[in-house]
Amino acid sequence: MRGEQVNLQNIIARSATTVPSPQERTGGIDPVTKLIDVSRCIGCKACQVACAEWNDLRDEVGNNVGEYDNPLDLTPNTWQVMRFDEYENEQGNLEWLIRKDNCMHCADPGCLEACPAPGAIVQYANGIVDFNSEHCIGCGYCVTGCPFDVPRISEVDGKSYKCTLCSDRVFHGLEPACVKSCPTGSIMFGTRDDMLDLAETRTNFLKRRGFDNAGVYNPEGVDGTHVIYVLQHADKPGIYSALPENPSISPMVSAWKGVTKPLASAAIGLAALTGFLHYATAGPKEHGEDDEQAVRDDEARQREREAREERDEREGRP
Amino acid sequence: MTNHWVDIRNADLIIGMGGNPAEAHPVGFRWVMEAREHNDARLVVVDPRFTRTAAVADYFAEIRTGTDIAFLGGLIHYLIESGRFQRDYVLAYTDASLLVADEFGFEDGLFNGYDADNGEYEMEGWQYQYDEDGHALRDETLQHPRCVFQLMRQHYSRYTLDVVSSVCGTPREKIQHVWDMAAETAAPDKTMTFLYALGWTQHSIGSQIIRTAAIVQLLLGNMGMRGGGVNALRGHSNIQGLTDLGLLSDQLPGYLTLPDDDEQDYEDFILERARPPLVPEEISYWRYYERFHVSLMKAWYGDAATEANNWCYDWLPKMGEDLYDILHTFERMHQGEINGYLCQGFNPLAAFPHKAKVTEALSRLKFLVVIDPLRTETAEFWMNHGEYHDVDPAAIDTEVFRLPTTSFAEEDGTIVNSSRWLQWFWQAAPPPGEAKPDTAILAGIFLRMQRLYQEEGGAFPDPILNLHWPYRRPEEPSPEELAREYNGWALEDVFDEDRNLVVRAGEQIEDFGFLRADGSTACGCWIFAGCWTEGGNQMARRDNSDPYGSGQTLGWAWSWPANRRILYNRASARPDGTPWAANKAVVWWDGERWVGNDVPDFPEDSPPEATQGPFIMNQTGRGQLFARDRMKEGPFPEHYEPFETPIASNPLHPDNPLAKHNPGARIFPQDRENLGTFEEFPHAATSYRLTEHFHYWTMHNRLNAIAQPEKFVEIGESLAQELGIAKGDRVRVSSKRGHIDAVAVVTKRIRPLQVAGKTVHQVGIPLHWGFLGETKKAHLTNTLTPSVGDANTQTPEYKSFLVRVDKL
Amino acid sequence: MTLRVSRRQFFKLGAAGMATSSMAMMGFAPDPAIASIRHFKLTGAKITRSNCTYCSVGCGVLIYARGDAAINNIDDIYHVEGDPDHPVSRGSLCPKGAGLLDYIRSESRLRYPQVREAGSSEWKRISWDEAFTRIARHMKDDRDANFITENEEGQTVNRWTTTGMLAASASTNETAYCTHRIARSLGMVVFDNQARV
Amino acid sequence: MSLAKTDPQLLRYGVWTRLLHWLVAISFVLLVLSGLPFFHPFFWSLTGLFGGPTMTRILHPWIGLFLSLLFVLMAIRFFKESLFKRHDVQWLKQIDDVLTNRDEKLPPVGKNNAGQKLVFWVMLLCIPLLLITGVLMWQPLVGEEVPITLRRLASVSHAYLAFLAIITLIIHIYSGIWVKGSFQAMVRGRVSKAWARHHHDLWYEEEMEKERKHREISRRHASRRGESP
Repeated sequence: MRGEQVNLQNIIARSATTVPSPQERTGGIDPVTKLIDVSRCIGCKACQVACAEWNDLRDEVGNNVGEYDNPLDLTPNTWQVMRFDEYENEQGNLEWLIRKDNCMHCADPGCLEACPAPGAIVQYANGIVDFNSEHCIGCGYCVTGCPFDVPRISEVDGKSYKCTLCSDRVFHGLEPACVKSCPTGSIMFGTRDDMLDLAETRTNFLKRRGFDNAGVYNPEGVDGTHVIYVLQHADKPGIYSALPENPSISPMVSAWKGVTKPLASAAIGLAALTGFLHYATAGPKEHGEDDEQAVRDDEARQREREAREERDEREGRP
Repeated sequence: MTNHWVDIRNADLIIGMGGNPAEAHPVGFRWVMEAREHNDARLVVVDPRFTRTAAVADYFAEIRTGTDIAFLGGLIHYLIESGRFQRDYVLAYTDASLLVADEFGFEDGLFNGYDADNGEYEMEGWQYQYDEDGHALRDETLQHPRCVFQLMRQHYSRYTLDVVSSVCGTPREKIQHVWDMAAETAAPDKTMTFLYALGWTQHSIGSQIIRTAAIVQLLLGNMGMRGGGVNALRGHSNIQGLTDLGLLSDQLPGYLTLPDDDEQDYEDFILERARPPLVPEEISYWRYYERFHVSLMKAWYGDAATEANNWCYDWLPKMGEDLYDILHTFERMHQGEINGYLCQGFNPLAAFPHKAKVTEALSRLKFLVVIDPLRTETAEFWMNHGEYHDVDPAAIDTEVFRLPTTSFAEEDGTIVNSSRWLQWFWQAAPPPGEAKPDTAILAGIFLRMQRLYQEEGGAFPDPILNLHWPYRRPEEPSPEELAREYNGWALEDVFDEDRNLVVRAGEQIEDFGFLRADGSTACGCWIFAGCWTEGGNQMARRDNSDPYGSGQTLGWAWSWPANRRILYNRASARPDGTPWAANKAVVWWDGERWVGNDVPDFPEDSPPEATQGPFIMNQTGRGQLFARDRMKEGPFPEHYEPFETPIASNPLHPDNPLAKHNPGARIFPQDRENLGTFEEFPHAATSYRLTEHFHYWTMHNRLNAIAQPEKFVEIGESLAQELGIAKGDRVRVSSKRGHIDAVAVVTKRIRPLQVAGKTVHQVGIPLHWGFLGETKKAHLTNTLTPSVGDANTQTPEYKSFLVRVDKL
Repeated sequence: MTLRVSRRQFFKLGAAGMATSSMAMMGFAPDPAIASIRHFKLTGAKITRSNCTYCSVGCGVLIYARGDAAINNIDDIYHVEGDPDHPVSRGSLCPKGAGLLDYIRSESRLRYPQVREAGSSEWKRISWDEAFTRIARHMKDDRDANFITENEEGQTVNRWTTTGMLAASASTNETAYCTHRIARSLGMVVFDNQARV
Repeated sequence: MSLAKTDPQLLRYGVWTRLLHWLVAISFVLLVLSGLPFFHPFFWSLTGLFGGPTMTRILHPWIGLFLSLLFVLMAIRFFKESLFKRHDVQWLKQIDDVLTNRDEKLPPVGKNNAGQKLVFWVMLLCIPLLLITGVLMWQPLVGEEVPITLRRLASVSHAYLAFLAIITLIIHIYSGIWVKGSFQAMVRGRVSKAWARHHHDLWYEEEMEKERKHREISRRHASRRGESP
């Protein structure tokens, strides 16, 4: 079966689409989730390389700026980066916190909400939020919509790119490339339920090893994400290269894309209609015969006065 | 590895020391993570830097580079004095109870018999006390002052917590904590494993560091156990295989060795190697040495090898030196004593110490042949690469041939991983352009030489003219043919002691037990015997089932020897044949024979009552706490300072300059002149690899170049502050031998150490990046490293040297 | 003239306007946006089981190539990933293994034999036959000139110490074994590999 | 009925004014048509008018830039006559009389009535802001460099401002259709005195006064030549 067909029946949300996508056939589909256990990450970047290899991405060869991070940030050709932090904990012990940063595949995706191009961003029944470059117009709204600053616009084709959670692999029964490559089992993949269970197990393990604040990062602000973290210090996500405390779609974006859209559009239509109805009831505004008359009278009076003055001059009257 | 990758998951304590497994072997490291998660194991890292391994470790202790013997010697001291060692194991399975010759002694950092003039030991006294049958005397109470145990106890009594702390620069409490964790594994149901790599081998005392670890493991009863062992993670994909096949100056396949000049007589040559047991009834498996040697000569010289000519004994070159190792070779090359050199998939200009010397040496060659899939710095050593490699081609008369060969993806064959697994792989595509497999290239050269000798004659042509060459396509021997050859086959019918026919003429042999010394068998590498039997290619087996849940997967590929996965596994059972602990059981005596979840490393039918020792390759049948005359710098490991040390003297022997550095190490005059002092080069430097790169290969790969694009050095925050260096600044790192420029990574992960009452800063220097490839051009790290090696292996001291750091 | 619009005319205008715009809507309407995942790139690939060539963990890898090894086709490797059957790696790979593709297809791969003549500053392409012949000649000349059959003490030593070799510890056992038997038959002792570096 | 007796003779908008107005008007309409699709998918198919979605995205900002430039000139031209006067306020108070055509009750009106002045001021407010917010979110030229919060602010304000401007536009256009003769005024430039007197009596008075003076002067010249019978 061709991917398109698989998809068409499994898209539960489409960007810039007012009517609901087919939802009925989601019964048998388990949402998927990628778990990233930061406590097991050695920052080897296997995931980063595997991602580029699978997705045929070759970024520029950059520079070293005095840290292990490279590439330094997400780009249209780098859909995930490892972010390294040297953190001294309360006991004064050094911890090397290494976080794999990529699209979180929000259950309530800000990019999708912001996108004006129908079908350029879709959310599959399994939870993957995918960019469909063919329909992307490169307006950059997805960037403003994303609470995690993930999408990147290409200077080459002006289109927006980000991690697809290897939707092509997942739809063919494989795990994402990054997950498969991970040497330490820091990245795991499976159904949402299984991953949430595993996350709990891993959290308990960390608590047994003295990380009392260990926990799962699965932010409610975006109805949870299909990429979740296990953090040693879930109480302060900020120390992991500024992982947002409690991310949600910016109120500004909601204000712009939420109710405003339909209401304003309606208002515009309404305005036109009102005008039409007003014309039909009150009728046009036009000057009448009286104005014409008045003007003629004015002119007549004027001519009279001028004639009189001429006469007076001729007769030399004072 | 004595054990194997998956077995690490059975460990209770993993010590990452002298290695950085997460960085260098991430996938093998998976089994450490599994041990932590499923076996509640702890991971301890002892390293100069807080490494990627440390990032996921349960405990980290910093240490000054090159002081591991002190750290582990102290552990030995602690285990013995606190009685926290596995006494039954030590008594039964080690040479602790054997008595040592009276001449043996140790004074002020030197063992007896040191000849200061030529820097060598006379090792005569380094022996046991023997009775008239040549058997060692024993004291089962371990109380005799001359027994190995007591001598060892005395030797390490100097390694107190304070001494160790001042030598290593590791805080006392951290040392004690690691020692305690290790001591816990003295329990029979607990095992600890050492994961090490070049961080132990690349020191002037490398071999002895590893010996120290082995002693610790014997004391704790962790050898031959599940989740135990001393595990060399090893470097290249087939470095294990090349070692097994003996591609080293003094070796022959299967750890057989070449004769030296004095071994003019074949019988003596064999007797010296076919070692008799030193303890009654022990197996001492090397006693069968001649079977392996003769079978090898039959494989190489076929019918030309006869009893009459001692199986072509004189066709083997004899060693005029201990080793013709690379340091020795490049010294001679530098002297102009070498005319030709072949580099097969090897990049000495980048990989050998003191690059300037290597460049000069190569420039004095008449011809250089580089066989490689990639461009290498070595092949272009004559080419001017600006500031990174500034030479004048016109002044270099070396004729350089560059021959393109296949990559792994374009050939069939096997490689041996560090678990000793021979794994067969298949060709996926043809090589690019005109590239040929190495076998075709070597055959191409050899067959032409052979023809020239046929036509013109020349110096000692016999071995060349008679080299057995039975391959279907002589110009390109196939991997299958070669593999069948090193497995071995019967030239004539082979019979056992009772005259039963066990192998028919022409059949592949099943294991080395069938080899004969009478010329009726041929075998290219006796330890590989069994890899390609009449049953076919065992190395291509892909049954990954693990019926015992022990992680042995006996049906996957083929492991030497005899498909055995854990060496010395007899030691996993008590002397009475029952496992030390159910959760650690590997093999056990079932009343008639040895059985278990691995191939027993022991005669299958030797009952416990026979009390044969588990270390069957040793003459004592026991683990050697006392190395006798096998180690150049002494039977017990002793700490000596690196040849470039940041402190003035060896804190253990401050008053004996002879005992400052390894007394057994060899160093050439010019190289000694090129050693720096801490006055001029104050910082201790260590070179290493990163996980994003593999040596000087992956800098040619776009994907890896992206992941780690530019050369950098790691500098601790306090040193950086001292030198006014900020993250991202360009710095110049200089040693007595040259300088490199790189970006500074300023980090909390390298802390200053208090060593012998002095603050020592360490500088980390990754070695990838050169002046070729996709990454940013850079100076080669080995511009800085000193040309001095380990006394036994001559492995260069890449891990400990002195540098100065300047901001650019 | 004056533009005068009566009520009726206005209705007409309105209607016309509506018509045009809605025509625009229908006429110019873009294709319905169909979401589609990327084509699954492994479809129809030739899969070969292999082992990573880098470190000594010996991870299993699967090499995906286009082409069926037909005589008229030169197969082209385009993807490498971990072999899930492998007991050690279980499908995972490190960043080096994950990037194997770019090693196989590296710009720096050598494609034909070359020689750099003494004092020259450039490579010259040569044939395999020329390469083999010249190298064999060099080696034989050096061996004949410097082979030591007896040392100073008159002991038989039969060694060749003026030409050396470094063997590749990333090459196969078969290559290594073949290399070893050749090197020793020549009497070479200056012979080493990465194991001691 | 016929208004033919008094033909247009008063010049209301000069040629440059008209040109400016229509250029601005056209670009404004194009902006609305190309902008609406990004505002609500309901208008998506309008992108077809501009050669597809991406082309629409590319064109929109350039048209906007074009409009802004012209609008500057236009604003200068209309500024003075758009200043509010007391009677304008009164006019606005009686907006219901305006809408129900009870013009006789309305206060006197100058050249522009309060409604027209409002349009001017609303546009003067909206267009510069639309320009700024538009530039802030301009992909790929500017976008990437602007901090994300600012871009979000820009996006939302751009939408609201556009809405305001569009509503104003609709009212403006409707008035043009509703008030007979004003459309012609912007097309031809001239209006009839009657129209002027009805919709802009103050302006009408001014114009008549000008005309009277003009004729008087010309007559004086004639008499000095002293023609006699």
